[in-house]
Amino acid sequence: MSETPETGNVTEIDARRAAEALIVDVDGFEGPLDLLLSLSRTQKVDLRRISVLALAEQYLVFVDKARELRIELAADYLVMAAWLAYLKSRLLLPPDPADEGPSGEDMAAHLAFQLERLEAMRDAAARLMGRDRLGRDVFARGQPETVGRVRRAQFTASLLDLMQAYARLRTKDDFRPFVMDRNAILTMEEALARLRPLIGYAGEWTDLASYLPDGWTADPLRRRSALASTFAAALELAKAGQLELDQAENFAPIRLRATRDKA
Amino acid sequence: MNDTPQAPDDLPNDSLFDAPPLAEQERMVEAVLFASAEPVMEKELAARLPHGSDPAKALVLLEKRYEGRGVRLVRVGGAWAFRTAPDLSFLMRREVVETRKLSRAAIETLAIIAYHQPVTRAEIEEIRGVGVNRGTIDQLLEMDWVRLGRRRMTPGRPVTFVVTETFLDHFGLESARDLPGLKELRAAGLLDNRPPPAEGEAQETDGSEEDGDLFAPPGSGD
Amino acid sequence: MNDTPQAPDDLPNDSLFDAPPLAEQERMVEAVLFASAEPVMEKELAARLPHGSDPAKALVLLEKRYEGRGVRLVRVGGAWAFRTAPDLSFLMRREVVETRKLSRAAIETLAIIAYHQPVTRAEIEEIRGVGVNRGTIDQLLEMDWVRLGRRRMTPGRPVTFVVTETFLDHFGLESARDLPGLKELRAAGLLDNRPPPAEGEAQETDGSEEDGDLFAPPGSGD
Repeated sequence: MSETPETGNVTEIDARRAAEALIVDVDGFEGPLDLLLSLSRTQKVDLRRISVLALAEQYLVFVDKARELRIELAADYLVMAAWLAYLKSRLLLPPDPADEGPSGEDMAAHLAFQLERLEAMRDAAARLMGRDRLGRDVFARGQPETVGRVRRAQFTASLLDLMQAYARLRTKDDFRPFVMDRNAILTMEEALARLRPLIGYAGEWTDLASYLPDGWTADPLRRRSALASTFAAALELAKAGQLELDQAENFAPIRLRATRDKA
Repeated sequence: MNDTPQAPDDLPNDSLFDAPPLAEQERMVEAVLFASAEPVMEKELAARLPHGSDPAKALVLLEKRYEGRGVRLVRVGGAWAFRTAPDLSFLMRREVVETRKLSRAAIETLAIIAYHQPVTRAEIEEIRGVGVNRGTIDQLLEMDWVRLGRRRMTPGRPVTFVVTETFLDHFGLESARDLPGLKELRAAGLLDNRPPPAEGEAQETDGSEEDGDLFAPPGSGD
Repeated sequence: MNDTPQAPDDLPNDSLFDAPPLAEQERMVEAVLFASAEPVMEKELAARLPHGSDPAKALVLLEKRYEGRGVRLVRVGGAWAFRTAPDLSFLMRREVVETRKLSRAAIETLAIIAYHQPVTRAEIEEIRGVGVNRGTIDQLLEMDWVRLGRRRMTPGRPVTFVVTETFLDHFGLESARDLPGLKELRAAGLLDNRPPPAEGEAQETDGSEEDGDLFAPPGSGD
């Protein structure tokens, strides 16, 4: 289909004239395929019936003309020229049975396909750009109302987390006998635990010593530890604003009472 | 489908000097108000609509059309705009749920409540060895994982905490008694394999303290 | 007597767990879509409406309601948005957003991606017969008109490009299937990835299409 008699219709002179017109614009082409597509328009036929041979000739004339005018063509234009010269020879010479390669017709058909495809994409692009477009022909809400985001934290824990936490606490507990459970020591935690529920009743000034647990007053060692930790616990609670402390003079009994702001 | 050229007969612009029909003006006002970034003054509508249009009339129609809809035509100062119907304002809020791990303090407190319920705050503090932040318990209450139990009949009548059904649901437990005990925790490798020094003895000395059941294994609660 | 105007019995909100009536759902969808400049996914509508609502049904009603109005309900992929009617664009000169002019290369590249998606850079170059400038694709990515698709399972695992919902929204397409002329182009075989005719020995290098055959006129491989 590419070796149609139209080949001769495009005279050398016409082709040169066309090339000269195009050459001015060589930067305007998006590569050799684009140039070929432009050249093919001069044939004024459907791309499916185009004469690839004539097109190859036009292209070669274009390249010659460019050389004559000392215009430097990009390498890809020259690669295309070489390939088209090869294609031209394949189309003109009788097929060589020893040659394994594709026939000139196949090559020409593929080039025609590429041109047709490029043109189709170009038309599609034009149709696409010609659609009613957002922000030009069609408009979105000009005053969108913002969607407030309400953050809500959702806390999770797995059963494993829970058990590990408990295990951690109990492991700590297992070591207590070593460190803490000496008979003569009342820990501050213990004193605090004891004092906390009791202070609710301490409406009047009461001697700190009266808060010592039973069985901790006889033995001096135990008494000292109990007094120290209860005093420390009292300081802690005073710090927390739950009770007030008072001492009349040095070494006088330390007295405490509940803070009176709840009344 | 929408890129076909419009039927030229309908075009308002071939009747160059006649105002478009009122229904058409209403469409126009609708589109302009929709797309505008700010409320539009009536006189600006008049300037933008084809010559001879009467935006005031179109606005009346439009206002009626949107009556009771999800969007309403409202007057803002001397200008007009579309606004979401006030009763639907709740749709304009989107809740973003962030999932976070419970803090160590919270999970420990929760574990103590679960294993020792009913348990007072002082007891929790005793077991943890540190004070319990008010916020920590509040958080657990708010999550509906713990609730208040009966007051303890001891001086000060402190409140106790117990776990809730929601808690059991979340952890897939039928009851708090199903929580694995210490031995099982150890068998599961959750406790150090180190044999606990004099466990039985420690247990006994503990027992002599104020709240006997404090360190009782799960399920032995009072 | 009791002549207060409200009829509290009709209020839909005392049926807390029933979905609101369809007409009410329609209002809600209307409000949500009106409030947003971006298309809203159907599943997001479902998430924002009260539990049990069926936005799909409400959308059908709403689409009908806005037929022929100055504002229309349009579908963009899996999302929905209100847009002004295209025939009223002449009123909107004030709203026109000046967009960056796209180069011819960018426009063609965009069209090739839209019609051939998912498509690799090498395939785009093969179709255009010229190398694709890095900046061209970057620009399209930046405009959020194209995005990366899945990698092609061929040697070198090249990335592919596909068009986005923003692209569909911009060009008023419901889906990429609605691209103008798509069927005809496909029927004409112009969307086929037709390889150049086999070249015998030259063919071996063709497998790694990455570099040599950028312009890919058949046989220009090396």
